[in-house]
Amino acid sequence: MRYESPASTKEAVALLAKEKGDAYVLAGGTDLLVRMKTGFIEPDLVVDIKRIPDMTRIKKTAGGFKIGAAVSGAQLGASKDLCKAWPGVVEATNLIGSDQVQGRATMAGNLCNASPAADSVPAMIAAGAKATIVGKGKRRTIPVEKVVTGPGQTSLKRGEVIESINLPKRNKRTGDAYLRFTPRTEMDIAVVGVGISLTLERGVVKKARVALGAVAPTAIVVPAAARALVGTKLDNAALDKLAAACSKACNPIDDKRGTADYRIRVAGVLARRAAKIAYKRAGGAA
Amino acid sequence: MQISLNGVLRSGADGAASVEIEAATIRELLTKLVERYPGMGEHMEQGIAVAINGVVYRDDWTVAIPPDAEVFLMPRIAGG
Amino acid sequence: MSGAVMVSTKINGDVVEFACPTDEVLLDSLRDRAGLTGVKEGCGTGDCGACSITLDEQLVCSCLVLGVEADGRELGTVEGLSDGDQLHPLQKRFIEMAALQCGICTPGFLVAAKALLDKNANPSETEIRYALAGNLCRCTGYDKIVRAVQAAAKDLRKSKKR
Amino acid sequence: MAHDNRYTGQKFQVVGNRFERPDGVDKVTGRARYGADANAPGQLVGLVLRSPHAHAEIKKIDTSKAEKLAGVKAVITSADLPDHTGGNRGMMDILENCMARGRALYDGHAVAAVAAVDAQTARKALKLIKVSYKKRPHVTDVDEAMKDTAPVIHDWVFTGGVDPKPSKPSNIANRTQMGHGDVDAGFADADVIVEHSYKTEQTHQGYIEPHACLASVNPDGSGELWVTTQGPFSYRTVCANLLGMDIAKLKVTSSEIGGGFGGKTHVWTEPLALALSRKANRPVKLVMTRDEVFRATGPTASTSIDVKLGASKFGVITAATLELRYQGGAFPGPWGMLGCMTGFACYNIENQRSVGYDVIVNRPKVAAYRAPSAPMAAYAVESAMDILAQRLGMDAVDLRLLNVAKEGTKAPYGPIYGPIGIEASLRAVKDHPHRKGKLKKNQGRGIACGFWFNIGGQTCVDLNIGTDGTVNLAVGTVDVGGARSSMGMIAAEELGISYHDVKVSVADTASLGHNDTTEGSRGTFSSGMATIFAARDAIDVLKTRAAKMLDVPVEDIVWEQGQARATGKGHGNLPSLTLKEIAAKSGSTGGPIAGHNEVVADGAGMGFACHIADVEVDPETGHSKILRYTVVQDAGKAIHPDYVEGQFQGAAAQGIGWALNEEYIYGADGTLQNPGFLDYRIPVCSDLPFIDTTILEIPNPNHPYGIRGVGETSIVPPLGAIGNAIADATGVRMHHAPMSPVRVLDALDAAAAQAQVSAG
Repeated sequence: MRYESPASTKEAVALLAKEKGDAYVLAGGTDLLVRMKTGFIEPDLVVDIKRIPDMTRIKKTAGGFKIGAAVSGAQLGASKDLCKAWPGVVEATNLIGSDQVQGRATMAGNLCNASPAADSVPAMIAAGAKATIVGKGKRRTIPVEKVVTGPGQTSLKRGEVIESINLPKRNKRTGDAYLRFTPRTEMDIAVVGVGISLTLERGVVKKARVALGAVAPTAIVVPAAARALVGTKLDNAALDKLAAACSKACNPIDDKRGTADYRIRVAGVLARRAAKIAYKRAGGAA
Repeated sequence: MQISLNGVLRSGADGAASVEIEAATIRELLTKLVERYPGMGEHMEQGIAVAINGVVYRDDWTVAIPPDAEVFLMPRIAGG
Repeated sequence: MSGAVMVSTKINGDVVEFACPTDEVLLDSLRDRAGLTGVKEGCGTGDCGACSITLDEQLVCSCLVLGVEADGRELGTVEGLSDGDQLHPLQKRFIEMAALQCGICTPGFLVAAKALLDKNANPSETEIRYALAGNLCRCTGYDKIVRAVQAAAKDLRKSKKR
Repeated sequence: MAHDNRYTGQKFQVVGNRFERPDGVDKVTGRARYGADANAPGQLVGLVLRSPHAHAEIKKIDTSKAEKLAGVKAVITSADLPDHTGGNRGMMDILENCMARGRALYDGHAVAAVAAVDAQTARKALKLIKVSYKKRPHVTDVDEAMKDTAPVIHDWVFTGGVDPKPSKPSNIANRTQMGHGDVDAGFADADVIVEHSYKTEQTHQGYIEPHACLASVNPDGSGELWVTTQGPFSYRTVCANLLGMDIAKLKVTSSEIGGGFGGKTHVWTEPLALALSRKANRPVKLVMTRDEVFRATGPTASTSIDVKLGASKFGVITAATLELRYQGGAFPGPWGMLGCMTGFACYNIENQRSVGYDVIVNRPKVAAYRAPSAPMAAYAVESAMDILAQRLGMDAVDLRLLNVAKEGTKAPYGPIYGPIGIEASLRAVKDHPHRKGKLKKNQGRGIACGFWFNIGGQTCVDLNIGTDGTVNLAVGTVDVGGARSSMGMIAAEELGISYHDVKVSVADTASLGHNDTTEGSRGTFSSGMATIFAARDAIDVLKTRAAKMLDVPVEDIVWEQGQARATGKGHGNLPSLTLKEIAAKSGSTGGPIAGHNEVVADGAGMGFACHIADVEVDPETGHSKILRYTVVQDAGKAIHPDYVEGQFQGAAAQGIGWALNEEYIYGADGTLQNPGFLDYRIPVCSDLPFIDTTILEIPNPNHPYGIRGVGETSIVPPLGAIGNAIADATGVRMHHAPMSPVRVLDALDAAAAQAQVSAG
């Protein structure tokens, strides 16, 4: 196995493009190294992007935030601006593993690992995050929900790497939240995850985005759930509709972490709870 | 004296719940028991403990058995 | 050992150089090449925290870092906690308050607890419990560990006031 | 017992205090050496190849490519482990479990092993070993395995304990029955009868240190084994037997042990490491991965249990029965029997019967896990007691007190109890402030009792007094939770010196006589007893030497508070001699001063506990949170209260994990789905509250200090206590542990549906 730690995105892309064998990008490594340890993968080349200055920074831009692909959860949590703007996204990312894992794990890595249960993904989708992907001589920006195509599968082409995750500028009346269910309080994988972002106008939901994790092969956007909230003040009827829409959108499996029935049921429960938090954060009366 | 057998050990004594044996020590008791019931040998191999008036003895066969004592034979156990 | 590369790093303040295969995790490099067996392997997958170290002052699981990544970085392990012959207040309190039984998780707990107290001098019980959630202990039920961290935090606050 | 019962009203100087442990500094500085922390010159790395199938015939193992790989020094299969067991079926089971012999019996069963110059090469070599399997039908569930339609795993297993002897092989290895009285008459007398079935899933000890050893065997037939173990002497005997070595020529040194809880009482990969070393003629270090620990060491049994209680309207239990079905993995075990012995142990029940079945399935060979078999039986019995209390409109503690076992009560396994602590535990719980704390909506409180044996067994210690008066104490029981402190305190107490003048070590097998394994809560009980006698032996020597120094007859010397004093006529002006003074002159009064003791530490007491749990259940997710937890347990005498509390808290935490989330999950293909700490969910720090403890001291009359073992009992009550608390919070009874969110939500849904049907 070759290990490279380029100093620029361009160099990283060139290395990945040239490699004939199995090449992997090393961001936080909290999934990659586990897969290497268990013999699941045997890379020929590992490209460590943590020495690329652009990839390790959170930049405030005119459009919002540009979060380098190698930015760790701990860095996100330490960014006051980001915590204020997108608390749901930061909380979701900070739920991944322990403080130790937070020292390494990245949103981009969480995304590219393409686990249906990735915590940061529904939150990013709800927040309208986009991923900037760089390939040889090409840079493209796509919505986060277009990155993962199936369990362990992404739309990234050979030689491409995510450079940054971009979050929009927060509207004053926007609030987001992410909740997940796990049997333990920490160190666990989501059985169900719900990310919600709401924008209000005089207490009425104007815009909503709802995304679910761990209930389908990929994180899913649930437009019906969003529609259930738009035009309401988050009354009980709206929350009931939200819960029903979320449960209906689920296409889960039975596995070691939970049953399909359980996931369907709890998706609705968590959606209600997350919506209330997002509503409050958007300035709605609790 | 009457020697009671734990359920596990009864198969070695033709299913009897208790047997009459006169013995002054654990050693004498176990020797006589196997003489009379060769089937007990297998249980002895696996380990046996003797409770005399509620005190459990595992290894020390020199222990004296007082007259009128409650004597109970049970399998040996281990733990975590 | 095929495909080994030289790594130059600073561990507990000392420059250490070793050659390691590119696919070797830092946990193994620390134990087998730097001789720091205080760093323990409980799972190798980042789920138990026994291999906790600091990497450029950031708390990490050394089983989730490649040895080669340590090149040019500064590492901190349990072996570097004491100041000369003076135990760190966390170490003292762990012994005094029986916060360890078998002791295999202790190095990881100490490193993680120090990382917490470096950031937060006066953590609540809940903050301590969540900050240490990445460190598994199977002997103590965590009771005496949390109490020892509380006591050490108090000691450290007092010594800083002086 | 031959010794005097001085325990009553004993005044202790040292015992009962909270001293710092001698291994503390090593453990907080990273200097302590565990199983994986030793190295030897020329050492190789050992790795094991394991079956990916639940049950498969091994048609062929081709190791030729692996052997040819540069850097590979030895490859072994079962062919390298010839049968030295001499027809001993138990030893054969151990050998076959260490490495498959023609058949892989469970997912993770070892089939081959390699030793190579480094880990990279060893990993490569494993991939070059080609095994051709022929899959066979498998069964992993205990109830399924008992059915006539189940695949029969061994053709040599015929159900024991049934008459007439069966003619066909079966997965039921044994049927055990215990009890006394007339159960049918008892139930006929009952006003109320409670009858339910329960299931518990398989759990693992979950010690944080994986099994690890460093083995070195020489061509001259001698060898050394450095290993993390609870029983170096037993490891020595078993390994020597399996490898055809002389016991005395194998030296086993126990490393610091990173947790065991029963899982390190048996050998797993150690014989393989020795066999690899013998073949390669090089030392071999073999460290298990966490995945291997889960798949191929000795978890506890999963069970299926029926319980039936009958009581008078006043609450007196008139009859009780248990049917217990325990799977022991791929080999027979004693687990059903232990369930029978412990299930009703807390109560005085005139008419009782327990029937246990030991069942073979395609899972790893079950080992002891802290009070093995007792927590599952207690889950059923303590749940049933709670239901009975409700049906009778009685307080849960009062019902238990009314039926509590006391001195003189006949135990389920036959004998009568001596003085025991369950009544005192229940009374302490009844008056505990925890019971008076207010509960909110969705919160509930439960109590449960628990019992586990203590065992004694063979023990041997050496005590050597140096010329400066400091003392070396060598014990042979492994220190799993602070026992070195306790032993040092006991020696200091007897000798009348400072705790800080005693240094305690765990000896290797070449330096001390045989000691039974540290299991069955025996360490402090038995080594404590031997330490007392060894110290008294040394005092006899000290008195002889003092007599020489003072020139008086030894009969005139008494030993008081660490000093020899001459009593009797004409000795009034003689100075007292301290231990230090006598030790300083030992060279000229007869040589080194030592005490020794070897003993069969019989008369172990019984351990009883009662716990209180407060739980909050989220009715929408089924998640249970432990709000408050209290342990009351009888320690006989707490030598070092910190470590006694530590045992209570640790055992309770393991029980809580079992009650809520820990379980082995097998797929339809019979493979383990969650062999890691991510999905085998032991409690993390943020899952638990502080665990309150009350130590009771009801002395064991058969120990000079009144000691009872304390290590295991408190893992027994949590399943019942938490089940009862969940029932109190939700009105719904859980019959399946762990009571995970999915199971609780399902039960809440089922109850709601039932209520609707009834209402409709």
